[in-house]
Amino acid sequence: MNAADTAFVLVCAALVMLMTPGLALFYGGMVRSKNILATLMENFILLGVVGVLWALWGYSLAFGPDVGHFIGNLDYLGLMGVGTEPFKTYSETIPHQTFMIYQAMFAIITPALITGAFAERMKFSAFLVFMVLWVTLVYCPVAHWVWGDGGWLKGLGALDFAGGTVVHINAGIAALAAALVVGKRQGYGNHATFIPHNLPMTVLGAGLLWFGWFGFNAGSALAANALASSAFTSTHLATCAATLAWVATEWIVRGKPTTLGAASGAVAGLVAITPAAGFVGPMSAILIGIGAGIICYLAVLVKPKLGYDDSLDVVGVHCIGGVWGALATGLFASKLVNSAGADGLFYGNPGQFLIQMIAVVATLVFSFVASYILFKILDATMGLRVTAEDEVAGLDITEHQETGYSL
Amino acid sequence: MNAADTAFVLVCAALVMLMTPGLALFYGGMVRSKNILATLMENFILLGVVGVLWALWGYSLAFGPDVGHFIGNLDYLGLMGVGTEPFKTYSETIPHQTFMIYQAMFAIITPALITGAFAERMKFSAFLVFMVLWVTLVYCPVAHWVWGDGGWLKGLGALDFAGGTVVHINAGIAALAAALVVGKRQGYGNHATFIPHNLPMTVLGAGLLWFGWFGFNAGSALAANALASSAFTSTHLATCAATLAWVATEWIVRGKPTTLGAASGAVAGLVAITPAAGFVGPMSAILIGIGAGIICYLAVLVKPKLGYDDSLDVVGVHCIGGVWGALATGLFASKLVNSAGADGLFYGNPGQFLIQMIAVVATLVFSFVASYILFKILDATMGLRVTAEDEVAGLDITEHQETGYSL
Amino acid sequence: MNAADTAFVLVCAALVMLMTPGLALFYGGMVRSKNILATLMENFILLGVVGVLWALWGYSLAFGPDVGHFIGNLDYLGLMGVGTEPFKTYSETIPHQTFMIYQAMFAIITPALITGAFAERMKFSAFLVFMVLWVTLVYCPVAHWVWGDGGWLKGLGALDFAGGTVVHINAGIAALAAALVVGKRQGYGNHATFIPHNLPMTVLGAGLLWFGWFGFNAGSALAANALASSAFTSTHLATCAATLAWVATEWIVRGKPTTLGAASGAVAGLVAITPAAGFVGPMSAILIGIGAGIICYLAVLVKPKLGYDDSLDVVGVHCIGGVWGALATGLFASKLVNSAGADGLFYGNPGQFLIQMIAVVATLVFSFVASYILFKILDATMGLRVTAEDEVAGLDITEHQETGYSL
Amino acid sequence: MKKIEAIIQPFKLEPVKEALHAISVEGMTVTEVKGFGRQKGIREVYRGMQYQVDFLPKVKIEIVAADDKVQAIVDTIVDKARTGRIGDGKIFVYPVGEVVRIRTGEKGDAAL
Amino acid sequence: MKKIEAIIQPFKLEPVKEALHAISVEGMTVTEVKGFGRQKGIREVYRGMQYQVDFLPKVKIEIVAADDKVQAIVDTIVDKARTGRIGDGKIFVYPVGEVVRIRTGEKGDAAL
Amino acid sequence: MKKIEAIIQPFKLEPVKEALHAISVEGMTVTEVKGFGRQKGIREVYRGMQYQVDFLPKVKIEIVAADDKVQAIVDTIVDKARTGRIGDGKIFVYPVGEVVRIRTGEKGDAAL
Ligand SMILES: Nc1ncnc2c1ncn2[C@@H]1O[C@H](COP(=O)(O)OP(=O)(O)O)[C@@H](O)[C@H]1O
Ligand SMILES: Nc1ncnc2c1ncn2[C@@H]1O[C@H](COP(=O)(O)OP(=O)(O)O)[C@@H](O)[C@H]1O
Ligand SMILES: Nc1ncnc2c1ncn2[C@@H]1O[C@H](COP(=O)(O)OP(=O)(O)O)[C@@H](O)[C@H]1O
Repeated sequence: MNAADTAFVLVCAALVMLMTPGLALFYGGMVRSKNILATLMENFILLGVVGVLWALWGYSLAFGPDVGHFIGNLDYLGLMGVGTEPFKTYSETIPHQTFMIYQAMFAIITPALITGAFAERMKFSAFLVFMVLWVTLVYCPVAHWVWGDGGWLKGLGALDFAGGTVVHINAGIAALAAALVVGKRQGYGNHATFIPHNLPMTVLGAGLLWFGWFGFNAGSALAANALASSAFTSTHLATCAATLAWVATEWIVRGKPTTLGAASGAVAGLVAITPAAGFVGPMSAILIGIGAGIICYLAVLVKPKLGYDDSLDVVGVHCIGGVWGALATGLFASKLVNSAGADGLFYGNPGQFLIQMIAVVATLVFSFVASYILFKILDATMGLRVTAEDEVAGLDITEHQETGYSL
Repeated sequence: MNAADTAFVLVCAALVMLMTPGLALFYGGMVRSKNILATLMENFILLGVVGVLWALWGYSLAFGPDVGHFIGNLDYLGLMGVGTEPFKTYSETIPHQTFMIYQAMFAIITPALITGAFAERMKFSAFLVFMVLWVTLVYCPVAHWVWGDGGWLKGLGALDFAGGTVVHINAGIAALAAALVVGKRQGYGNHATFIPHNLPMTVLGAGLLWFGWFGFNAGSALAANALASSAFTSTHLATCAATLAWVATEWIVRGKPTTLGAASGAVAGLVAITPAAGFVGPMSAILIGIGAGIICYLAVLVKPKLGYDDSLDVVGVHCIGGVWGALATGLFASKLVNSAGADGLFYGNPGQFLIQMIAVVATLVFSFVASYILFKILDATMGLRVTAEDEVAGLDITEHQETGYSL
Repeated sequence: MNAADTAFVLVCAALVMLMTPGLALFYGGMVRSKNILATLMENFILLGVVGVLWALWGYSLAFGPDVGHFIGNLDYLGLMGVGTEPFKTYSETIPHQTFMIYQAMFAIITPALITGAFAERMKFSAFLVFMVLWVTLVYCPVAHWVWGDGGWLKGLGALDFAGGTVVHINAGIAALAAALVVGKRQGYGNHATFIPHNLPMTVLGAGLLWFGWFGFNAGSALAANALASSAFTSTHLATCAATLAWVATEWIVRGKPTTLGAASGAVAGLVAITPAAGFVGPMSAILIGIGAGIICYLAVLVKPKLGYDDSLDVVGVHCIGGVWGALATGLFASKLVNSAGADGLFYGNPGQFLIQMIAVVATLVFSFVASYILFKILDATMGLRVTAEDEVAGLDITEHQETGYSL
Repeated sequence: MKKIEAIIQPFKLEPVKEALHAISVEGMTVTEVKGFGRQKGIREVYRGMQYQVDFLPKVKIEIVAADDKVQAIVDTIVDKARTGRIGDGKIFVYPVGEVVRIRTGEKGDAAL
Repeated sequence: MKKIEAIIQPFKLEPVKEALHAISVEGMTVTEVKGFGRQKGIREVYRGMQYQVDFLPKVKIEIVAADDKVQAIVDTIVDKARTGRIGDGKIFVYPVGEVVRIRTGEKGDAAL
Repeated sequence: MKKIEAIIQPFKLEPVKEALHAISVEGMTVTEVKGFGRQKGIREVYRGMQYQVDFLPKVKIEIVAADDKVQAIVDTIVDKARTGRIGDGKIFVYPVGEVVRIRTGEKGDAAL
């Protein structure tokens, strides 16, 4: 065991934990003020829900001994046997518990990402039930496929350093299912204005996300080594580049550079570099970031034409950004950066690009279908949406009996 | 000396420092907007006041060579002799200064907790005098009893990993003294509404507290080892569980799950696990968290019937939560988790529970009496409250000549 | 290479990154609400602009092999050769990339500091061009002089632990040039009120700055050792003392202690201790802090009489605070604290004070002249200010087509 | 000339505005207000403490119009702002003595 | 019908509302306003710069009532809103031409 | 007595207030409102979605004054609030029935 690695991963776990409140603010600033608390609540409560679920059964399903390359078994139910000795399969230098709690933070933020899709209209009770099911039935399997010892995508050689498929594509495509099943907000695309109520809050959220994301990506090295340093650098540079790219693109397309664009571009860059962070060099990271800024902006721009109401653009930013990142990993990955990784297409290995495509498609299909079915079942049984009247009055007062501001 | 441990404790010190601004926001969101700055100020200025005081004499009183098992002597006045060599009594692997500055952050946040009790009516000058006296005469002794080499509660074998008695019970019961002596806010319990002016601010504060608390609890291992990892895990799981428990309880009792409830539950869980963090396993942590969520919610619910106006529920959350945590440590502690600790009642050692009770009662009695006397003396001499007119106009303008918002 | 040092510096880099959003909030709270987004944007976008610029050429100019003691050469263009091996000249124990990315964060926050001087009236396009030029032509050279191997001020023996000259004097005096060339805001000094629109935001910003500054100062040890611990301690104590000193001074001078004063005092203390952090003992740090609080408050008080409109007091806090800190380093530095440093005047070495004066004057003159010329050229070519009408309407809507709040 | 003052539900502002625009009402002033009426208030709960909030958010629209347009305006508002549920609000009509357009100094109907 | 408009101290809103309710005033509209009057303003200080804030927060209550209730309403407000210190505010009474209840279309006193 | 109600540009509030003060207007009440008129609205863009914001921030000043002071007040406001550009706003004058000073109970002109 190594104290430095343990220190590093524990601090990184704290950083990743902070991303969930950061995301809450990022999203919260974009909704209307009558739904601010409901939006914050959906994120904050997931800390509680998924934290406990992870300790009880989630961790075991994701990282327990493999069952058919698809899922972990129940050996670690209730964290039985998850002690202070390293779990050698994943890291030789940090306590098993450190690995487990670090992973817990990933399991928390992933479903939180989805909440942006159905913001301002979802019933809180249905939301809770959905999330328990989704983490258990969708997140845990996909995490196992990609990261778990024996997982089929890992076996195939798919590269996903810190969660491009497991976290972003997974959540992003579930968000699409959500938007389709839950339906549009009242007045969407029809006179009503959905002007963000508090953009400084969104900027603060983006700042905290950026900060916490260093824990997300660099921490995924599971050690305080050159790889962590390289992942840290890639993360920062891609994010810088994506911020600029998004703002530049909208400046050209729409005539003005916006603050929300800068914050969104940063998040798009963070998303896209996530799978690649530990496999690519700094200049590749900048290119990935530029791609993310442009592609995600265009994806967001196109949304209204596609007709669904993904309130806070989870699909445009996380799904599309995640797909771009996962594929870009298959382009830019280099063994010179990480010998334990693989070369990508641009380094003479087109096979890796193919593998990345398989991982992307598998995640897209599985997560979309499973999420869609879950939403449909809940819609039919308990109902997903609040009443039209409650939606007009706002979820804060109707679902939580509170008011965000009394300034 | 060990670089990893030093890195870890320094970063943890920074995290604990952030808790005070976090607490300022947590509290600040709950007051009315005319008192927002005064509330933030009371917390922020304590960074300055206690930081300097700690360097001048506080550290020496708490951790200087023992005088009669009750207090430290003045050997470390002005940090004389507090250098780069480890202070072997407390840690063999980090510089003495690292230990000192880490402890400084605890001495800062503890009095800050009390400010919630007399929010919206306390005179700033009286507040400052009180705090200087309280940290010197109450905090330093209690810290010495429990953590200081030679302290009588330490000698007795009382377990307090990161400050259940020293920080939370101590501040929580002083808060009761404050509420009793300072008296109710105008209109309290009588038509007037005390609706929080900015709950998103409170949620942000809770997020920062949760984040910083990893430094508070895991850092208390004073090393980046398995114990830190285990304290980190317990902290997270107890907090998750408490968040859910508080929200679930209020959902049942009052019919709605609230965002303020989720934030409050998280803090209650953090409080309760504080003394136990390094002594209990993850499932025990979850149980402690559930207990905290339920018990603290009920404590808060009962407050109006007891007739005092503890504005922001410091008693309900910190005192009651701290007592529960300290006693629960006597129930759930296990030498399997920490061989340097002790077994609790559920692990066959009822004696530990008794010792915990003694520590709890000693802290409650000493801190309450001393705080009550301090408040009474100040009330009689300089007066504790602003005038009724100033209270109506709000402390921001009358005490600080500023306005929080001009949106 | 050393894992603990790597972990420490990476985490510190993340902390320093967070300072830029922190600064955005600190500044943002002080402007009028119609300019909140423009203010946040100017800071946030610098993460992107300077991050990319640093990787492409900035790092090489600052830390590449020396050219005439004035600037680095282009060996590291596009981070060529900046790999995982330590850059022994600067640190033997962390990867070169870690050093590079840590330094990137300094290059980002420095120009961000300047934005406070021309807040509420600067054209966004001119701002971007200015910043690219300024970082390249002013920041990189000065960083090289003071920190770069072969830099002439380093050769002279000037002490600047974490950036008193490079960061604060440099940005602070550029801010003066900005205020002079850009001119006053409409109505300044003439009936119009410039009441901060959201002081809680400023307090939050100050809290994040304080937190992140531990990374800035302690991280500058580039290792998790006793020096880092000592820099951490000095940083905290000076900041505590400065907070108190500013508040006390204004209480005496103006009759009320203000929250904005506490936040400003904290920043003044952080600024002043920056060059000294690794060279002075804790009691010296407290004295430096007290000096900072008093001097910077008086500097700010005097501003209206000098007739320029430095909107958010960058000159008073960063330039004056930086000068005080750099000189105070020449007074209080002691080899007992850091044997690799030097003794100051109070420790029998008046020569050091002289050297500090030279460093201060050189930075003041070079940065002022260069910044002034840059501003003048841009003013003559593309124009620095928005139109009078746009200034009245606010930059959020006119420059970015957005609104900060719809509460 | 008359002033028409309508207190309506906030979410009805947009349709009312559109409809008024359609009958060429070219100016109006809008204020966020809080209303107290037959509609029962909201109960809010903070840490178990219940507060009855009697004042509900409403929007006040003010339009000064020539006498002959008043009826059409009132009818339009009633038509567009009605949900049929308690809390729909009220319209008040007041006499106006004089109107001045600041930009031009024009008075009377010409100033509207 | 008359409109009674009272500018009062914000913290007097609650007692005034209760008292009006007691004399069965069943509707009113409240606006947050800023008042300038004999009461001197507030001085605020930011980094040593002083600003005189002349406008103080007040609350405006508007009640449209039948003529015979006006006196009672005015008296009640005066009674409950008075502190005796400068800044207590004013009550203005205006003529009203017409009232319509949006929900039902009722007019006149029946609409109140 | 009359009530003068002026809708003006927010940044004109300060000069108007000063000028009114100079002609010894000793009381007024100010409300933040949103105006819709000939002045075209603002376009805002969020993630590429454009929203037309038709309501622009304005300030409403209300002054109740004795009949003989009305003209001077109106002239002063027109003078100080004019920029000559669309959106300068309007002044409306209404009849007032009664005024009461809450602090003293005084009525009529004495209460102003
Ligand atoms: N007499 C009144 N004077 C002023 N405003 C009133 C009066 N009565 C009602 N209002 C306003 O109209 C709103 C709607 O009135 P309410 O009684 O709730 O519904 P409805 O008019 O549909 O019966 C109230 O919230 C209040 O703002
Ligand atoms: N002539 C007026 N027209 C409109 N509002 C007024 C007038 N005079 C006073 N007010 C309002 O009444 C409030 C109280 O007036 P003030 O002169 O301060 O106290 P008092 O009425 O007790 O003498 C002011 O803040 C303002 O809002
Ligand atoms: N008929 C009206 N009734 C009420 N308010 C009006 C009316 N016409 C204009 N206003 C108010 O006056 C403001 C300025 O009017 P606008 O037509 O934009 O400019 P101008 O009066 O200079 O032609 C509007 O924003 C609105 O608040």
